[in-house]
Amino acid sequence: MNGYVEAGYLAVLGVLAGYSALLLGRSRKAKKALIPVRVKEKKSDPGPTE
Amino acid sequence: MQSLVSFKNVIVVSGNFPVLTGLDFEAGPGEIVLVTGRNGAGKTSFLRAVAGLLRITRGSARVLGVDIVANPGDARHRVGLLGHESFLYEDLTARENVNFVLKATRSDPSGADSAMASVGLAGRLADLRVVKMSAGQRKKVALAALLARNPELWLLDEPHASLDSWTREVLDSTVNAKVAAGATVLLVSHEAQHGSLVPTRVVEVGGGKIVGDSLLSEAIVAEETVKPKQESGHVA
Amino acid sequence: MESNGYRWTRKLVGSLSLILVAATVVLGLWITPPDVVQGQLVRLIYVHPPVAWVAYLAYGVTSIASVLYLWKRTRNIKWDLLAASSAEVGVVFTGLTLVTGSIWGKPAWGVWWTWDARLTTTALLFVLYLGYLALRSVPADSHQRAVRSAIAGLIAFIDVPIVHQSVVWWRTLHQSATVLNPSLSPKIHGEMAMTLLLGFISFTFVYAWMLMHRYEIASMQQQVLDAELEQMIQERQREPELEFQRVHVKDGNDQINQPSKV
Amino acid sequence: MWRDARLIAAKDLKIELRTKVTANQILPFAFVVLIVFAFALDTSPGTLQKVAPGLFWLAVLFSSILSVERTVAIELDDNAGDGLLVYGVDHGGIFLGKVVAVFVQLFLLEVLLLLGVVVLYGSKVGGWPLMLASTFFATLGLSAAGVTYSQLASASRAKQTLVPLLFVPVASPVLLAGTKAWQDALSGTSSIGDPWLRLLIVFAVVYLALGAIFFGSILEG
Repeated sequence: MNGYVEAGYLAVLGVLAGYSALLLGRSRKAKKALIPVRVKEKKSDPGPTE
Repeated sequence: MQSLVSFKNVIVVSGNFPVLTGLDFEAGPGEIVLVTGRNGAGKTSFLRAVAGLLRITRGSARVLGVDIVANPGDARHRVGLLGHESFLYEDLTARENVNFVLKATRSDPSGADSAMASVGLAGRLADLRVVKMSAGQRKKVALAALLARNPELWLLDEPHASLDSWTREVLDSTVNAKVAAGATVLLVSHEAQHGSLVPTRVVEVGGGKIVGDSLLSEAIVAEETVKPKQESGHVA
Repeated sequence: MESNGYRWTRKLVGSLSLILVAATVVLGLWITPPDVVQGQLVRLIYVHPPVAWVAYLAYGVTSIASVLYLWKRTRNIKWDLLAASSAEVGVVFTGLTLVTGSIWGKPAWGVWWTWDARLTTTALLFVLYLGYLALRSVPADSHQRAVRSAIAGLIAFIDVPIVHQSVVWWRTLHQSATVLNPSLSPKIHGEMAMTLLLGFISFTFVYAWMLMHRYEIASMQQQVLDAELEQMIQERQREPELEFQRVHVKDGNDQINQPSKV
Repeated sequence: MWRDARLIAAKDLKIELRTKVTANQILPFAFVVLIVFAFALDTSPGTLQKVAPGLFWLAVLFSSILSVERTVAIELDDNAGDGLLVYGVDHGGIFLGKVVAVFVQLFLLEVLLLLGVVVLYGSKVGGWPLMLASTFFATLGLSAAGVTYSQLASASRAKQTLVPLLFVPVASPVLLAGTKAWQDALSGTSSIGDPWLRLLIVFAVVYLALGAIFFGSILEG
């Protein structure tokens, strides 16, 4: 094609993929931070098996 | 007894820190309540919450019959707070500040001169800009504004700090007269002597809630025994 | 934590958007024919307008959520989290709108940037919402921040038509059409129109997935904050007790007793 | 509300008369901006005259940032803003009073700045009705939006940097419309029916309304 089209698609897909990856990473971090909270809330429960 | 201040399980979170953590408090007309407690216990926050300057996060709170959780602004103008900050404009003179307060509260503007004279702000001092004043003089200006406003509920946070003994006496006798007429006073003080302002009741604040509450005769006994009363001695 | 149904929906939306975007790319880059006037360049139409649409959609969602937070009857911290999440995704898409517009503009107009009304409005929009996110990122009381950012979000959105109108007039009232400004909208039909529609749908799905994910993160962070606050309240309630013990263990130690913030 | 607005405006203006922050700091700053613009551009008379309206409004925009930050700062000393809440001053009244005080200061600044433009850039002034009307509404709009945003950012420690970022994009239509209205006035192509004037009026009305509605929530939040 002409270079511009590829660049446009690459920019869109690249940025969206990058942002998605960022979201997944932040999600993992947030989940980790939430674990102690959960454990506390479910003190009466048997809790995680690990 | 009619309640002028009624706090039930009040939690106040300010700047993501819980300053009050479930505070219960009742006060009726004619009471002078001495609020004691260590630094950071929540005494000033308690007074600011009563004044309607801190948002009540949880619990119920009524001041002068107004639900200040729903309508925080509706009781404020009837409450007088004399605290660490004096709400003064530094570039206005003492007289201008007092006049501004009277206009803002829609009070009788004629009271300004007598209120200022009663705390010794007369002549040249009355026309001095606040920025040039000492801490004690600033407090006098704030006090004059308060006297002229004539609130129904007085919240005095370390009122005697940096005031000379003569002005202390003016403050005390004025407040005593208001109390006799049915006003209520919450007084935070670290000093053992409160001048002629004689508390009828002592509450101790600790960890953002009331941990001790006793009428004066009991309070003297309580002060001698160091033990803070935990969840007991509650006169609600 | 959001329910299992929520997470399941999010995963479904995520998978769908992957498939849809892949289809859009394949159709847009290889299947559809080049345009008579614009040639290969027309292929950018399958991404640029949809991305711009999502940006506006995102800010619309932010504004609605802001109103719902400001209105006392519907006030809930969730609206604040939703507004923030949507604004962040919106900024990403606005950035993409600017980049793709610029990439399209270079071969079409011969320059990377032209003071076209839409492009200029979008650039201002980008800055407006960067400001909104900056206001949010300042540490503050969560209720106070929610109220203030809701107002900022709403005012920014109301400002958009005024900004747009002024820029449109700026470009049209006083300058004759000497500016190189051929329309970016070629005549489209048939499979091109279908692909464009697909583009709109697929990027909307991408937005939905990102919003759900971002919201879930915000929600989890809020739960941690809430739990920390509960713990701080409990710790503070125990202060007098601890104080009492300390006084009896070591008399006369009179330091300020503030609990450490977790 | 009007009574409270008058009270606040009078108080703010009295403080300005005492401290002369606008007169001694903001006004000279605006003149410096005019001068450095000439450095940045070509000083040949044609160029400067052509861009004079734009430079004028840019200088006003920069000055208005300082002005609205100042009006909020007045209430932060000694927590005077809390005092206003304690006294039960109407929220809308506080907003309007602040807007009026900022408006008066900015308007006087603009008059002096216009003299500066005439002297420094050799601009010829004309088309008074449109010029006056557009200046009035542009200044009103800047004051209303500026006071709102300045108060929005007031609780944060980063306020000095946050206000320009929030306020300038929002105020960009005023910059544009003010410039164009002045160009029309100077060239005599349009008078009071100028579309740019209409835009300035819309902007001023919208931001006065938004500020009056939301200022209370900003103060109480």
